[in-house]
Amino acid sequence: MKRYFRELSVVGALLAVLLGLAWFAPAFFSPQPLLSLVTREAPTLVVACGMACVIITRQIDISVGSIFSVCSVCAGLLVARGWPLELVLPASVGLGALFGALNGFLVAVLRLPSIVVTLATMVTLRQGLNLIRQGEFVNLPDRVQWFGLSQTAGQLVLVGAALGLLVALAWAMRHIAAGRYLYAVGTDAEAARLAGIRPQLVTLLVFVFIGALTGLGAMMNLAQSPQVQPLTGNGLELKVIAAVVVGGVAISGGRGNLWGAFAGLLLLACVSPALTHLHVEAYWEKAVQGAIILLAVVADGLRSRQNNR
Amino acid sequence: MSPAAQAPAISNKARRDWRALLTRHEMLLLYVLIAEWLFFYFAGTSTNRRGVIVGFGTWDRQFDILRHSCEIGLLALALTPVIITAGIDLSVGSLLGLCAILFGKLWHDGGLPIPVAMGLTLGIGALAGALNAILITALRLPPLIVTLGTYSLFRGLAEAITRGSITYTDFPENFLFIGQERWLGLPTQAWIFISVALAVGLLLHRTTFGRAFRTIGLAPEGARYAGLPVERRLALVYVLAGLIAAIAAIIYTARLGQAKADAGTGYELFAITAVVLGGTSIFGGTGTIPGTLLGVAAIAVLKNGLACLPVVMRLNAAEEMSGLLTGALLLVALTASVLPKILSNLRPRRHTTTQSTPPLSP
Amino acid sequence: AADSKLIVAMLPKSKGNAYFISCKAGADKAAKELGVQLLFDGPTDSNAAKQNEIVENWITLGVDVITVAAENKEGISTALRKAQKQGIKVLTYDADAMADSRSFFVNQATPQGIGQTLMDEAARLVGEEGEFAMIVGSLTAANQREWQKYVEARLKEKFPKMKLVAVRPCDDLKDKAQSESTALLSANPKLKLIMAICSPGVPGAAEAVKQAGLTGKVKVMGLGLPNENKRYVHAGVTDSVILWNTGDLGYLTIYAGVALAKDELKKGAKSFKAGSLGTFAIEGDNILLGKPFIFNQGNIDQFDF
Amino acid sequence: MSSPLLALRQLVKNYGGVRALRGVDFDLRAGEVHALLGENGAGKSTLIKIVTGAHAPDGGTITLAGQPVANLTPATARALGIACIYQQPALFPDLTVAENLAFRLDASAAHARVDWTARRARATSLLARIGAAISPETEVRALSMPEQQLVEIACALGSGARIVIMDEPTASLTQMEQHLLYAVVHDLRKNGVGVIYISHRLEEIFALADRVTVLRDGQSVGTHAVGDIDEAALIRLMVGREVAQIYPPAESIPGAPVLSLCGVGCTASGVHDVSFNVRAGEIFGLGGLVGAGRTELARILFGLTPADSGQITLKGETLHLRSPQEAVAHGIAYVPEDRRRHGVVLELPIAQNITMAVHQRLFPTTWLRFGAERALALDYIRDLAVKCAGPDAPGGSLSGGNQQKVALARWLATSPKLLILDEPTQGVDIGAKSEIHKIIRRLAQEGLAVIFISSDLPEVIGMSDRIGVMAHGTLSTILPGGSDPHTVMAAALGTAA
Ligand SMILES: Nc1ncnc2c1ncn2[C@@H]1O[C@H](COP(=O)(O)OP(=O)(O)OP(=O)(O)O)[C@@H](O)[C@H]1O
Ligand SMILES: Nc1ncnc2c1ncn2[C@@H]1O[C@H](COP(=O)(O)OP(=O)(O)OP(=O)(O)O)[C@@H](O)[C@H]1O
Ligand SMILES: [Mg+2]
Ligand SMILES: [Mg+2]
Repeated sequence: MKRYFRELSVVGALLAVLLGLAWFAPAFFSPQPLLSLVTREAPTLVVACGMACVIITRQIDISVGSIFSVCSVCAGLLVARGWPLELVLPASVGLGALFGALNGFLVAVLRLPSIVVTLATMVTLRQGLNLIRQGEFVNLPDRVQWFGLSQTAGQLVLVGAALGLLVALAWAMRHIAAGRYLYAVGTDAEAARLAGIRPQLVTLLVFVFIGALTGLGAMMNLAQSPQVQPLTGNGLELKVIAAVVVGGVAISGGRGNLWGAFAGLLLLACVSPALTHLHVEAYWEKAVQGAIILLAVVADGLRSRQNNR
Repeated sequence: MSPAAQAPAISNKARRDWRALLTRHEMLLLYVLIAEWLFFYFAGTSTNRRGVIVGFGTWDRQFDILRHSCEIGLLALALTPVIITAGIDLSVGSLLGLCAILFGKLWHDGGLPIPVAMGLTLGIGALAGALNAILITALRLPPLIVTLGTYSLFRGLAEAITRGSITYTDFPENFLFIGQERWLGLPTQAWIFISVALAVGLLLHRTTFGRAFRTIGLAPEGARYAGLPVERRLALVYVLAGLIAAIAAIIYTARLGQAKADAGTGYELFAITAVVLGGTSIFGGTGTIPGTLLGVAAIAVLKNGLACLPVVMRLNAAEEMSGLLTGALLLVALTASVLPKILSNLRPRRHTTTQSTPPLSP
Repeated sequence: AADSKLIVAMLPKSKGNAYFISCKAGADKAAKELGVQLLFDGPTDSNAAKQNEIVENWITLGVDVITVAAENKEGISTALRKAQKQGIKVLTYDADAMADSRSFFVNQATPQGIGQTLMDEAARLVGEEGEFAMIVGSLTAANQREWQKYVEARLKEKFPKMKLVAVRPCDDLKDKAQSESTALLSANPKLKLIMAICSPGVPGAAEAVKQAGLTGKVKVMGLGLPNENKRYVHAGVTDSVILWNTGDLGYLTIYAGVALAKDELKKGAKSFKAGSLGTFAIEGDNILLGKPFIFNQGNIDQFDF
Repeated sequence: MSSPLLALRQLVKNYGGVRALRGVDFDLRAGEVHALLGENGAGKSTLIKIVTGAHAPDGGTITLAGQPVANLTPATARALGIACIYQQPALFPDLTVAENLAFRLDASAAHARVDWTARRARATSLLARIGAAISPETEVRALSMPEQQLVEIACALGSGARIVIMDEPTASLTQMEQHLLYAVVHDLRKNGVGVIYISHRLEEIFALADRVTVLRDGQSVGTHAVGDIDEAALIRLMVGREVAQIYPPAESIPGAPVLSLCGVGCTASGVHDVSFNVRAGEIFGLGGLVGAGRTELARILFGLTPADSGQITLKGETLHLRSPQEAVAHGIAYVPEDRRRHGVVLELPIAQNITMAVHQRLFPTTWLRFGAERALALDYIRDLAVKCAGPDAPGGSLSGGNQQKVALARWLATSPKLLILDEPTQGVDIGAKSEIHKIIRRLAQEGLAVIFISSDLPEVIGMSDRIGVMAHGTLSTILPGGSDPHTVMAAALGTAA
């Protein structure tokens, strides 16, 4: 239990918020709007899973927002051009993986700092997309939304897919050797090498992985509305990094898990609708988000100080 | 060993230094800057319909570039010591916004005279920096996460205080002078920028403080063992960053004649880019103020120069092109910085200990 | 004197904004008809600082006419005065700067007019009573704050039975507009209408209403572009999309600018003829475009931008 | 026995300029414990790292059971049945004991399923087998140093390897844990495993090993059956010289006490009840086994881990040291044992390394005075005969011994009242070593009080005026300089001689 203190405290905070909402604004829990809200977070969750892996490996990727946008637009254009979804999905995932591989190459092989590398790719991709699209929406054919299923079915499929992925990944991170490699490399790359792991390969692959997940997330976003806005991924990187960190994944690598990241994401995602339901003015939102992030890290800092005593 | 015996070795060294100097990162960046400048001078200058020389190659344009680079330049100056200590501060752009509206509020709602409001704003900037500093040094939290939190918090406070909507305007002429006029031939704010650059440069390169920053960046434990006041120096760096962000906020307000909660949005990324482009290692320990200034200049010239190129104008894409090229330039600079090491690593016999590729057969 | 074409520069508040994209379409048409070169550049997000930088760049580029949709009245005016001093003609459109920093303002509708039209249309849709909410682009976008102000003023003055229950920002992101609207819908069960005053907000709100199964029960309206909203208008989710004929705004602005540069338009003129659009009245130094335009099921298919 | 389990021929390894191994031959047979002996820096750990694939050799051959192997990596070494307990535990502090064991023991494919129940069960049984009371579920960071070493030992036991290497496994173990280890070694030998055993403790070697190979300066100087050789002969082989001759003698009588400790302790670092005093002009040696707490005591005196009990008095003034700055302000200087991490900032020029602790005095206005700095640096470079290209050369360009001189110069520049030297000659070649000895003696002669920490028994005996021997976190006894090594060793082991 003590080992999961951090995750449990986030879950506790989340429960407190939900309880507060249940008391003051029970309407929050009406099934349909809630399902819609949760569905909107499904792509974010997928990307957050990737980010958790990257941060556990002691790297960071701030280009996910841009990759998300680029994949969304490209996938949207392919769909609009009449490609079947069965082809667009792998195309989008592949494109994301390709960008991830670029980041991974620069970080793992050239040993450049990931924060600067992904900053550069973030700016380059974002501005490149702006240049080409000039903000214009991509209109999609009707068959795309909810993959042609009914709305509720589509939403359930998306949420189910995201949760399924979460469960599978969380399981794999714990029960498949490769998942444990991430922790080993993130804790101490040299010790990992001595234990027969190849840290560079792991680093490269984890970037490819987050890229692929971002491409997948873009597809899950695409299926939710009949239009794609090229700005769609703006700010996604900060959102997922904050969620992952609030969820107890240590920025110094090697610690944390996907469940914590999941709880962190839900907590941060709750803020905005909670403020709406509590009829708090919108201009408090960013300050509250910032305060939550700070509280989470301060609590962590205080606790680890105590432990070190 | 006698001094005479050492002399030849040292002068030999000096000669090698001279060659090293020419291939230093800063020099390479200077070549890039000159090349950029010449390119835009020739490709971005023309004579217009009325026979007036227009475009990049005019003094006006050069001064505008200077004027527009001051705020991001200041933030880059603030970030250089931070990054040299192997830290990071993502909150400077948001702090610029918060300071701008607090300055406006103090002057407009508080009815304080401009100089007093300025003084208080600087104090607020330093205080906000101190918040980062306390969290980072006293609680030993990673700077990236702390300042990610304050990045949101400061911007959020700015929005909350103005409820998003209030814009402070109608600043008096003599205040706007700072941001919009020239003084002694240069845009007024350029003098402030130069002073801050000088001050930070001296602090970093000519005082024991700068020494401490570098040492902390290279070896935080080593610095502690050398009896350096690591926590205090780290705190200073973040407080200083807050202070400089406040100066940037005042200049920003004076340049635009308005203070609004969105001031400085996204500036931190430009500033970090400029610092890293200027040769400061994100891992800490190395970096210079001249490098940072060159980094800022390279980005500013690129951005403004592109806007003068006919082909870019026809595409209406100055901003996107400059973002694109800045990102690419950063990648190229980074790759170039490690290329010699990579190449020497490719040589068959290696003496490094930390390589993790499979060893070659004996 | 390599290129003897007149150069007219046009500065939108935000380049990616669909509103200004359509504006540019009209401007392009006018530029072609008049044989002038059009420069169209602006910040990708509404950003006063960047607007200044662009104007100053144009000054050193020596363009002939600068037309500006001012994000910030004060800030931009210094730069515009500087332009005038260099002999560049300055016009404002969409949002005015200080009167002394430009020759004319092409007034598509005052913010007051927009606010009133929005509010009146909203009131009409819900029968002048009930709760409604607003989606704005960002909390700090100046023009939207102004529209919002006049919406609220009109509300207070004319429609006592209506109530504005919430204003939520969407960061100019359609997806965020959708989440915000979803939350608004469940938080305010009595909500009758969502008014979005940024262009990505309208389809975002519509999608939320559609997903909530409240099509027809909760009305959606706002400022937006025909192409982004067509499917929702046809599906009966979105009731009306309000826009000046922004194409016309761009067209008129360029015509006025060129006339100004050629000294065909002078202070004190009472009317102005702009190509195929015909003649427009001038009130003081305001060239009046006319009333905002309301798109609905009946007419939206006639427009493609 | 046909071919040996492991045969190393003419192994060469250089680290930059340091020649760690210069052509070493070594054999290991099945079912034997082969001890590897040598001074600090003789190249023992390096040899091991080559056998485990952690480092690639620069020359030589490795033969495993008659099969030559090339391109050894940690993974292939493990697959070939080589397991190792590293000198510095190579554990993952954020992971649990069970998982750490698994990382070291399983060479599973990346896609293999992790069986936590089995892992826990195996960890429990392995830990039980060596008799360690550690839960497999605890995170390694929560373990003490000795406990971590026990986990390493469990790794070796569980590996099922043909070759088990132990690099100073007892360094931080207490008596009881040592016996656990001995049992493990006997167990392995019985099962036909070849064990390479590295230790500085001779009595351990006599108790455990079948054969012993001595390394000196990166070369093998002889392999002997343990029955054929005695302690004195081994020491001669290791050191290659007569112990007593090389230490500069004391020529003056120590003066008044400079530092007095009375019952000093610190719970966090396990040091307790330390009392002694050091006089002006005296070299007070601190001997003991690795892990006895000497460094921890030094850290207390330097304010890095503040004491929570007892009294520290310096020149009559009672000190409450809470940070290195305070210690420096009071005239205490500390040359740390980890030179590369704490002693010298490798990337900075020598001059800056030397002036780092005297900023306040050298630059009273905080403005740097490059001329003065250079002059000061040159003074010390000359005074201590640092071999370098000049004061602007980076610290990392120096050899170990010269780095140590720079670290020393930094503290001499502060004109301290008390100088604490922690392993000042570790990894330093013989020549530089005796130069450093002379410098230290000269400093003492000039009236400085010196605390001299060394794990090198002959050195600490030869250099010190008095020797404080530490064991298990406290001072067990104080012996006069030049005492019999056996007496000192006995005190260090905490047993009566
Ligand atoms: N990673 C490294 N980089 C540079 N030099 C090194 C490195 N590791 C060891 N050395 C040097 O190689 C030499 C041999 O070191 P090694 O660690 O093998 O000695 P050792 O016999 O194990 O000593 P000890 O008894 O102190 O453990 C020493 O001079 C040491 O300073
Ligand atoms: N009782 C203890 N509890 C926890 N850790 C301890 C304890 N005793 C020693 N250690 C740890 O063991 C390590 C070795 O101790 P220390 O460095 O003080 O020994 P030393 O005598 O100086 O030996 P060395 O020759 O390695 O310098 C240190 O990292 C210390 O933190
Ligand atoms: Mg060793
Ligand atoms: Mg020690």
